[in-house]
Formats: sequence, C-alpha cells, structure tokens
Amino acid sequence: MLHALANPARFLRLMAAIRPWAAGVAVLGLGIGLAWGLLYSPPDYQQGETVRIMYIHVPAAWMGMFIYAAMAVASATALIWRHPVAELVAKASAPAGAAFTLICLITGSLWGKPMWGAWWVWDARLTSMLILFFLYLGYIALWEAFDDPARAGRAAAILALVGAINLPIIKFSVDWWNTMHQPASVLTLEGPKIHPDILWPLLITALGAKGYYVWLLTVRVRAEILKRQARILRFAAATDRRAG
Amino acid sequence: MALTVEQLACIRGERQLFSDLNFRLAPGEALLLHGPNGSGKSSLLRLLAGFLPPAHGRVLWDGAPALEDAEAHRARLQYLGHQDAVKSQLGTGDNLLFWARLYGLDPVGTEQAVTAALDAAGLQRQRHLQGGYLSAGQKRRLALARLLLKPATLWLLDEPTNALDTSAVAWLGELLAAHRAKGGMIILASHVDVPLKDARRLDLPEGKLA
Amino acid sequence: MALTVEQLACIRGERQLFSDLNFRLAPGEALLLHGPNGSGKSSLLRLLAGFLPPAHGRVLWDGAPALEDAEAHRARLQYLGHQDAVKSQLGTGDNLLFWARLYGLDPVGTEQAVTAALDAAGLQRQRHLQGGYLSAGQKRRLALARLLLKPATLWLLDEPTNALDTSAVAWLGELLAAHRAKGGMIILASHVDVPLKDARRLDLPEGKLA
Amino acid sequence: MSAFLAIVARDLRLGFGAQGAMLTTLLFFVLAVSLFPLGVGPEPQILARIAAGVIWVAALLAAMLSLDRLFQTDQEDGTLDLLAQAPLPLGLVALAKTLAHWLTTGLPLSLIAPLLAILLQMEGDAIPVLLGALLLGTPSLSLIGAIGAALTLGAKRGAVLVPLLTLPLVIPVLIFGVGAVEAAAYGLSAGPHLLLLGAFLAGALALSPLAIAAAVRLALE
Amino acid sequence: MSAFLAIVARDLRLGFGAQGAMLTTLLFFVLAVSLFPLGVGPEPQILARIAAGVIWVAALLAAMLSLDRLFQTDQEDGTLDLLAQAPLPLGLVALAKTLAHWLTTGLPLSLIAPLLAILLQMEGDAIPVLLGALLLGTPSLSLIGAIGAALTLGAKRGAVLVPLLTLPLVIPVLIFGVGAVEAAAYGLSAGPHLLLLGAFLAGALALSPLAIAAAVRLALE
Amino acid sequence: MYWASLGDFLAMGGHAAFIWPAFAIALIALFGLGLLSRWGLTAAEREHALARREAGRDDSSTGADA
Ligand code: HEM
Ligand SMILES: Nc1ncnc2c1ncn2[C@@H]1O[C@H](COP(=O)(O)OP(=O)(O)OP(=O)(O)O)[C@@H](O)[C@H]1O
Ligand SMILES: Nc1ncnc2c1ncn2[C@@H]1O[C@H](COP(=O)(O)OP(=O)(O)OP(=O)(O)O)[C@@H](O)[C@H]1O
Ligand SMILES: [Mg+2]
Ligand SMILES: [Mg+2]
Repeated sequence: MLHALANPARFLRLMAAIRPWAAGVAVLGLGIGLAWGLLYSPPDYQQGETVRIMYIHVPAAWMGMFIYAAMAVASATALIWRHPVAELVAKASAPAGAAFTLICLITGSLWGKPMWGAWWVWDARLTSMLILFFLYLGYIALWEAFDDPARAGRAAAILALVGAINLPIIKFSVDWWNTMHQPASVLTLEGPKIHPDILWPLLITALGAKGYYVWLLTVRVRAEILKRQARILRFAAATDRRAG
Repeated sequence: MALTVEQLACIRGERQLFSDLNFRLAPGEALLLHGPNGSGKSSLLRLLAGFLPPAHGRVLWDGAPALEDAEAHRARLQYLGHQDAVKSQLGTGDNLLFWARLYGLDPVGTEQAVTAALDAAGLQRQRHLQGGYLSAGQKRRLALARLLLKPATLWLLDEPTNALDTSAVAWLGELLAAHRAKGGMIILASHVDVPLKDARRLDLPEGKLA
Repeated sequence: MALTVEQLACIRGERQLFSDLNFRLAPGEALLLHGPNGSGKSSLLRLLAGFLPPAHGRVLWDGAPALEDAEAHRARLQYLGHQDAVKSQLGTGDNLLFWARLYGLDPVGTEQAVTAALDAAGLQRQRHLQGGYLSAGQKRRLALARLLLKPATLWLLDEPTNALDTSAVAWLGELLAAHRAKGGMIILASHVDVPLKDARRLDLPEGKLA
Repeated sequence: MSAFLAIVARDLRLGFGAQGAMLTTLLFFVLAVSLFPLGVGPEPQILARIAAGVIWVAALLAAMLSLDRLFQTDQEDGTLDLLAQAPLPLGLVALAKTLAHWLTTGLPLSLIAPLLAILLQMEGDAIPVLLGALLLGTPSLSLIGAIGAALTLGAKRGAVLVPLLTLPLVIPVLIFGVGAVEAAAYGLSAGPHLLLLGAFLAGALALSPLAIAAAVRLALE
Repeated sequence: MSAFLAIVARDLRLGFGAQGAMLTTLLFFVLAVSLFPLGVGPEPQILARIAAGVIWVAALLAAMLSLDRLFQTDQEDGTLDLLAQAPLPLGLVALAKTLAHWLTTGLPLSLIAPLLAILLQMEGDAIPVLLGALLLGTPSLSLIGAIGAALTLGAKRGAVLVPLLTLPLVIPVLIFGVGAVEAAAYGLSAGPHLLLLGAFLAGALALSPLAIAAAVRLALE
Repeated sequence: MYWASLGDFLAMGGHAAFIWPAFAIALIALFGLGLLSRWGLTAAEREHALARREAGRDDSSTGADA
C-alpha cells in the first residue's frame, strides 16, 4: 500500500459510526445547558444577569485550550508515526479551536463592558487567550501557504508542537507579567461561590461543546480524506490517459 | 563497496514517477539516466542523495540500508543538482573557499585545493570576480570544481553538461574517468551525450499509476 | 526589414568581450552564436535586446538606430535568457496567463492562446501544477511556450535546448522553422546542436583585454 | 492598461495569494500592535498616549517586511528581464508592483487600524484622522520603499547605503502621521499635517517611478 | 567546528555585504524607538515609564525584518541542498546560520540600545540591566524566528507569515525582558528575570535546532 | 423557571444589549462553522465521485463511502 490514505476505510467507518452520537450530544448538551442557564439559573448577587454570559464564555474558553492540546497530540502522532490521518485530525481541529477561542474573546469582551466598563483590558487571562487565538491563526495560515498537502501537513505539525511546548511558558509568563502591574480586575466567581445551579448548566454546556467538536471532526476529516483521494485519482487518471 | 537499489518507487505530490527500479553499481561503474522531461531522473538522484524518502523499496550500501545512517551516507557522496549553488555576492574563489572549509579541509590545504580547482575549471582569471557576474557556463564550471574539494565515492550528477562549452565537457570527461579509475561510482542524468565510456544505461519511462 | 550590426563592441566590468562585430540579418535568416564559456554570447544577446548599452558601434533596424526607440524595439523582439522566468508559486497555466495578459492579448483570446501554448509544449497535464514543482525540462518548455504568446520578428534565444529532452528539442526545431517561414529572424546561442537549418554561424573568440 | 492590471493581479497572487493576502497582513499588524501593551503595561492612559506611535511603527514594519523582495525575486528568476521588455514603460511596471504592495499591506492595515486604536483606548475624535493619515501616508511608504528595493538590485558595493538613503525619507511620513493623530487627540486641527502628508505623497508618486525605473534598468545591464 | 565557523563567516559576509541587512535592522530599531517621544511628548516621567517596553518591542520587531530570508536565498540557489549534505548535522548548520543572524541583528541592536535608553530618560541603574537582558533575550528571538523561517520555506507570503508564526512564541522573552529592566528601575533585583531569560534561551538553544532541522529537511524533499 | 415574564426575560435585567449578542454570536459562529464544514464535505464528496468516474473506477473498493 503506497498511499496510507488510499484506503482508510476502517477509520472512515469508525467516524461514520460516531457522528450521529456526537451530533446528539452536541444538540442536547448545548440546548439543555444554555436553556438552563438562561431560564432557570439564578443571577449573581454582584454581577446580576450578565453572569449568564458565563454559560458560553467558560465552556468556550475550556474548548479553546482543550482543542489546542488535542491538536498537539495529533501532530505528535503525525510526526512520530507518520500517520496522515492524524495530520488531518489536527488540521480539522484548528478552525474549531479558533472559533471557540474567538467566542471566548467576544463573549468576554461583551461581559467586560458592563462589568469593568471597558471592552478590553490587558489582563493576563485575556492576553494569553488572545495569544492562543494567534497561534491558531498562524497554524491555519501555514496550512494555507502550501499547495502540496504533504509539505503543509508536516510543517504545520512541527509548528503545533513547538507551540504546545511554548504555550505553558507563555501562559506562565503572561500571568506573572500581569501581577507585576496593577491587576485590572478581580473575577468574583471563584471557587466556593459556584453554586450547583450554576455548575450544572455549565458542565452540561461544556459536554455539548465537546460533542460539537467531535461531530465537526468527523465531518471535516472525512472531507479532507475525500479531497486527498480525489487528488490522487486525478493524477492517476491523467497518467492513465497518457499511457493508454 | 557497492550500491544496490531494490524495487525502488518514488511518489511526488501523490503522483508515482517510477516503481520497481532495480540496479547495482560496483566501484568504477557508471550509470546513465535517460528519460523524457519529468520522468523522474532528478527525483531519483535526490532520493539516492537522501533528500527524498523512497515511497517503497530499499537503497543498500554494501548490503546494509544506506539511507538510515544519514551521516555516513552524506560522507560518501557528492551531489550536483540542476542549480549551481553559486553565491552571487561572493567572489568565485571565495565561493570555493567556503565549500573547502565546510568540507573540513585544513587551513593550509584549503588555499591550495581552491587554487587547483579553479585552475582545473579554467576559472583562474575569474578568481576575484563576484559569482553573480559569471557567465552561465562559468557558474556550472564552478559547481563542478566543487567535486574536487571533497573525496567521495558516489557522484550524483544531474545534467552536468548544461551550459558547458566543448572544452569544459572534455574536462568533465577527464574528471569522470579519473574518478572511476580511482574506484568511484557515478550516476549521471543527461539528455545529451556525455563523455562517459562503458556506462550502463537506465531508461525511466513516463510515470505510471500508483 | 533587416537587422544590421556595425562594429559592435561590448565591455563588461572594464573587460572587453568582443569588438568590431558586424553582421546583417534578413527576414527568414538565423544566426547561431558559438564560442567558449564567457566569450560574450549572452552579453551580445542582452545588448541586442536593449538591456546593455553597446560600448561602441551601432545596431540598426532597417537602417535606423534600433535601440533609441526602446518601445518600438521591445515590440519587435522576444528574449529568452538563461533563466526561465517561471514563478514557482503560480500554476503552470497561470504563469502563461500572466504573460498573455501582459502582452495585451484580449481576454477571450488569452485562454485559448494559453491552452494552445500548453498543448504545444506538452504541459497540458501540468496546467494546474505549481511552477516550482516542474522538472527542469518542463520549466524550460514553459519558457519556450511564452514565445507563442507574442508575435515578434526577432527572437533572441540563449541556449534554449538546455534541459530539454529529445522530443522537446524536435518541437523547438519546428517552432524555429515556422518562425523563419513567416519571415521571422532568429539569433541563437548554443553549445550543442540545434535543429536550425542553413543558419549562419558567428564565432566569438575568448574575450581580449581592453 | 490591461498589462498594468495583469502585473498588479499577479503580484497580488504571488506575494500574498489573493484571499490570504489581506488576512495575513492584518493578523501580523494586529499582532505587532498587541505586543506594545505587553511591553508597556496595561494602563489605559499610557496606552492612549502612545497609541499613534505604536500604530505608525507597526505600519512601517509591515511595509518594510516584504518590500526588499519587491523586485529581487523577479530579478533572480529572470522575470524582471521580461517585464522590462513588456509593452509598458518600466516606470508603470514599477508603479503596478508598488500598487500591489500597498494593496496587500498599507490598505488593509489602514482599515483595521481604527479597531486597534479602540483597543489601545485612543481618543474617539482622533480615530477618523488616524484612518485618513494612514491612507495618505502608507502609499508613500510603499513608494519610497520601492526605490530602496530597486536600488539594492543594482548597487554593487553601495548596497549598504540603501537603508541609509530610504529610511530617512520615510521619517517625514511618520512625523506628520503621528502629528496628525496627536493634533486631533488634543482637539487641534489635523488639517496641516494631512496636507503635508498629501503633498509628500504627490511628490513621491511623481518622482519615484522615475527613480525606480532608472534603478531597475541599471540592475539589468 | 571549522565547518560551523565557515558557515557563520559566510553568512556574516553575505549579511553585512550586499544586503545591508544589519544597517536596515539598526536603523529600523532606532527609528521605531525615536518615534515615541514624538507622540508622547517630552515628559520625562512618561518616557521613562514606557522606555523598557518600547525598546523591547522594537527589538522584537526589528529581529523579524530579515528573518524570512534566513534559509530562503540558500534554498533558491541550491546551496541549502549542499549544506544539508555537509559533514555537519543539519541542526548545527541551522545553529550556525542563526548565530550569524544574531550577530547581524540582535548583537548590534543590543549594543545601541543603552543609547536609546538614555534618550528615553531611562533610570541610570536600569541601563546595564537592559543591555544584559537584550544580550540574553535576543538570541532566543533569532532561534525561534529561525524555526518560523524554516517552516515557511517554499510557502506563499513567507515574509509576513514568519513574524505571524514567531511573534506569539517569543512573548515570554518580551515579558521577562521588560520585567528585568522595570525591576531594576524600581530598585528591585533583576536577577530572577534574567535567570528566566537565560532558562528560556537554554531551552530554545536545545530544542530549536531539532525543529529547524526537521523543517529544513522537509523543504528539501 | 426563574423569570416572571417574557419581557423580563428579554430585558435581562437591563443587560440585554450584552447578553443577547453574546449568545447570538456564539451560536451563529458554531452553527456557521458547522454549516461550512457540511458544505465542504458535500463538495468533497462530489469532487471525489467525479474524480473516480474520470479515473474509470466506479467500483466502491476504496471504501470511502462508509
Ligand atoms: C475578552 C475578555 C475575556 C477573556 C479572553 C476571558 C478568558 C477566560 C478564560 C481563558 C477562562 C478560562 C480559565 C480557566 O478555566 O482556566 C475564563 C474563565 C472565566 N471568565 Fe473570562 N475572559 C474574559 C472576560 C471575562 C469577564 C469580563 C468576566 C466577568 C467579569 C469573566 C469571567 C470569567 C469566569 C467567571 C470564568 C470562570 C472562572 C473559573 O474557571 O474559575 N471573563 N475566561
Ligand atoms: N507536488 C507535486 N505534485 C505533482 N507532481 C509533481 C509534484 N512535484 C513534482 N511533480 C512532478 O514530478 C516530476 C519530477 O520530475 P523530475 O524533476 O524528477 O524529472 P526529470 O526526469 O529530472 O526531468 P528533467 O529532464 O526535465 O530534468 C515532474 O513531472 C513534476 O511535474
Ligand atoms: N563586472 C564584470 N567584471 C568583469 N568581468 C565581467 C563582469 N561582468 C561580466 N564579466 C565577464 O563577462 C563575460 C560574460 O559572458 P557571457 O555571459 O556573455 O558569456 P557567454 O558567452 O554567454 O558564456 P556561457 O557560454 O557560459 O553562457 C564573462 O566572462 C564574465 O566573467
Ligand atoms: Mg531533472
Ligand atoms: Mg551565456
């Protein structure tokens, strides 16, 4: 078998089997979690109703970070075992990660305006999220910058790994940078204040977001595989015509 | 000492260029690669040089996999591609000097080796001329002169005669003959006649289906 | 219509490459430039193309100084140098498309002209492949295909056969013959045989000291 | 005209690949600007004071980044020879290439600058002036930079002089550009600064094609 | 070792000589830094307050200037093929080239920074710390930047892509670098910050040759 | 149910201008990305089928239609 991608039938079947379940988890999780958050959970005594933004903001933040980790693992797999599907998993993850990170940034700044009176402050957490967003965009841009998918895939995998090593250092340094100056805000919903009425919808939404991510993966990876196969077939067809 | 190629296949951008390639090269032997444009001659040379991983098959040196120990493989070969690798901002002599240093010639030997190589390539007069001002054939001569700076068993040459005039082609012929007489091996791709006696010939057809 | 060169001399970096060069080229005629590496073939072509000012002597077109009216001179010639001018990030077809647009072909004609040129050069299959992935010979074919996109009387070709395989050389031969049959003129520098019948030959000796 | 547009279109695709063009420059610009709060600290008043300088420095950098290769890649692969033979004066070829450069750097970054200005807490009144100043100033950066890029091609030993020649020429653009924004922020009229920027642009537009063409022709000898 | 030095020496000649890269970097750095007094006005306290940040950000941006061509010119003329065949691991080849890059950008820029710091009214005690921090931090910039340069070999719009890929990764250098100078300015010990900068450099020194070599090998396929 | 009336619900305690856009943007982004991905898959499927027909391989042995 010369092309590992020529017959990834098992992988595709697995993805096809997972897809409806993932879709179900996504719809139910996001639907129930957000409805619960909007309809049944109490407002915060300090933040009032704006606390409801949290039910998107926090799962989005979690997903933004989680997906980068998943991408790094997939990239390592691609580099070490040279498994092309792993490369495609990483590629398919990036838009999802970027989207969740962007949602976190936007909802955060919509929350920040009423809470802090500013759309944006250069707080450590905000800043490291912004940097994560740039890492995603850089990764996507690198994929787009090559026409040869084999080249692009491995270059992007190296970038993702370098980024993964550096990400904790960036986060640490940014946290630490912000404590040097006056911290711009103090988040009030820390630890013990988390009431079960708040925690549950939060967790359910987060689960739904995970389901959404898995569903998106099954769709996007399949599309990538088909596109590659079509390319291979095209070359083969051109060669056949010539030989025959 | 021998190079053996078994069932080699090469894929570029999801297109198979050749497959099931087999040959064996003993010291003093030479192999001429022929084939239409785009048939994969350069790709084969790059594969043998270790730039490209083979899609299938093996390259053996004395029976052991050749490409795994990259360092040892690098040490036994010299590669000359389509490009001359001449730095236009450096003088002709300085271009060679850099390669001589890189190949680890000792400081005393370096100067002499460079002078000798320039003489052989007929570039003495251009020694202080910037690489960018050389004519196309002079650049190619400079690239060939590099072959004299590093002892290596296997020469991989990609259309070395391009842009060379007749006297330079004759010089190249002498180079090749001398290398083979010392037990060297040569794999050379070319569309035109090359002064290379008793060379075996390998024809690469147009690429086939994967 | 005729190109006349009178007492032409060329100096590069204080070195005189040739001097007192005289020839005349009528429609349908071809001139083959020969000479060792660095003798000034490429320099002569660049001089005739208007890149380099002559150190001495004149270039006449129909008896009038040719190089003074740069615009008119550009319009009547096509120059192919040592380099292929292939953009590696653009597709093969897009490379040609750009030149077709630049040469002012109308939008309808452009597509057709490019398809025809690609077919002629044997690059149909590579139409969507990036220029950077082409083999050396395929790049050269692409450069030659450009000749089909702009009608010009005088072709200045610098070693056009480099890297071409035998079938491409034959195609070039047809191109040259067709161009001459239409009354075109050709000046071509080469170290190897080119399929060009009844061409006159101009030998450039090694450059002398100024 | 169609030849002119062909060059612009090709350079847009080459340097930056049509769609990705704007996006990459924008990202880079946003990133460069966001480095300053990280360096200087998050206090809004300080950020507001340096905002104009930050944005102009980032613009200068973005303009310089891809500039030195404006003609170089075309020269190295032989394309410049053929462009010089095109049915189009060399000055216009140069103008087309410079326009493509501005379209992929100066224009998109000018358009996103107001957003960054908000992030940096710039005075609201100053923001339209910032946009106008950038739109007037960035073409000058591209034009003057292109002269430098062309000079590097031909210059033999003197290439070291090129930045010495061109960077000082962009200083006026930066000073008037920052000046316009500062004036608006303090409630003064930005008019004179913008006029000077415009005059500078007009001069650059008239003179630099000539200078570029001369430099390129020298490089082709 | 002699092969290593041969590469460094060659790149220094190529960098200093025709390109004038070093001068461009220095001039850009000086220009970028000196722009801020214009915007901020001459108040010494504010200038002093932003000095460390501005100098560091300008250094970061200046280091990006010539970076995209670190491997590209060598790839285009076939030299990179032969460097990869040299009797020297590719990681060391990369290290040699990166060293040359630092010698032509990071080093001169660090040496001129104290002068700029004085212009910006930086606290006298902080200036030696600034010099030390830059000398420790700029090599990391070159190393990580070289990864970006290697990754974008053969890519479209490399010039803008390289900073986009590398700037987010070098943010720790910026933060520790500024931290060291500010600590010194406030009379605190800069030691911990410098240690962190050193640790980051050690990590970059150990890991980036691997990443660069992998990326370059990819580009040669 | 926490809310007394629909009006209360929509007003979100005076913070409607922040809360509703936040939810809307998030859902639009996720939904949009999902839709784009679906379209991408459909396009890829079409292209794959076309390429396969061109290559004259209508058998389904590549197993891509799982
Ligand atoms: C653009 C602005 C913002 C960004 C980028 C942002 C980013 C983040 C991130 C990354 C997290 C996840 C932290 C973790 O779990 O480790 C998070 C959590 C959170 N954010 Fe934000 N945030 C922003 C604005 C806000 C605002 C304005 C508020 C409310 C005042 C807020 C409240 C919270 C809360 C309550 C959590 C959960 C805390 C926890 O996990 O313990 N955020 N945010
Ligand atoms: N990424 C890619 N996708 C598709 N085809 C590719 C890709 N890269 C290279 N190729 C093709 O692979 C072939 C490479 O050929 P190679 O350079 O080995 O030919 P060659 O025999 O040396 O030709 P020449 O005689 O012209 O030098 C070309 O046909 C080229 O079009
Ligand atoms: N600035 C300069 N100073 C000195 N000599 C120069 C300078 N520029 C070019 N030359 C010399 O001028 C000659 C240019 O030759 P040209 O390129 O015209 O040769 P050619 O006949 O085309 O050779 P080839 O067959 O190798 O292509 C070369 O010998 C070169 O060394
Ligand atoms: Mg070849
Ligand atoms: Mg020549």
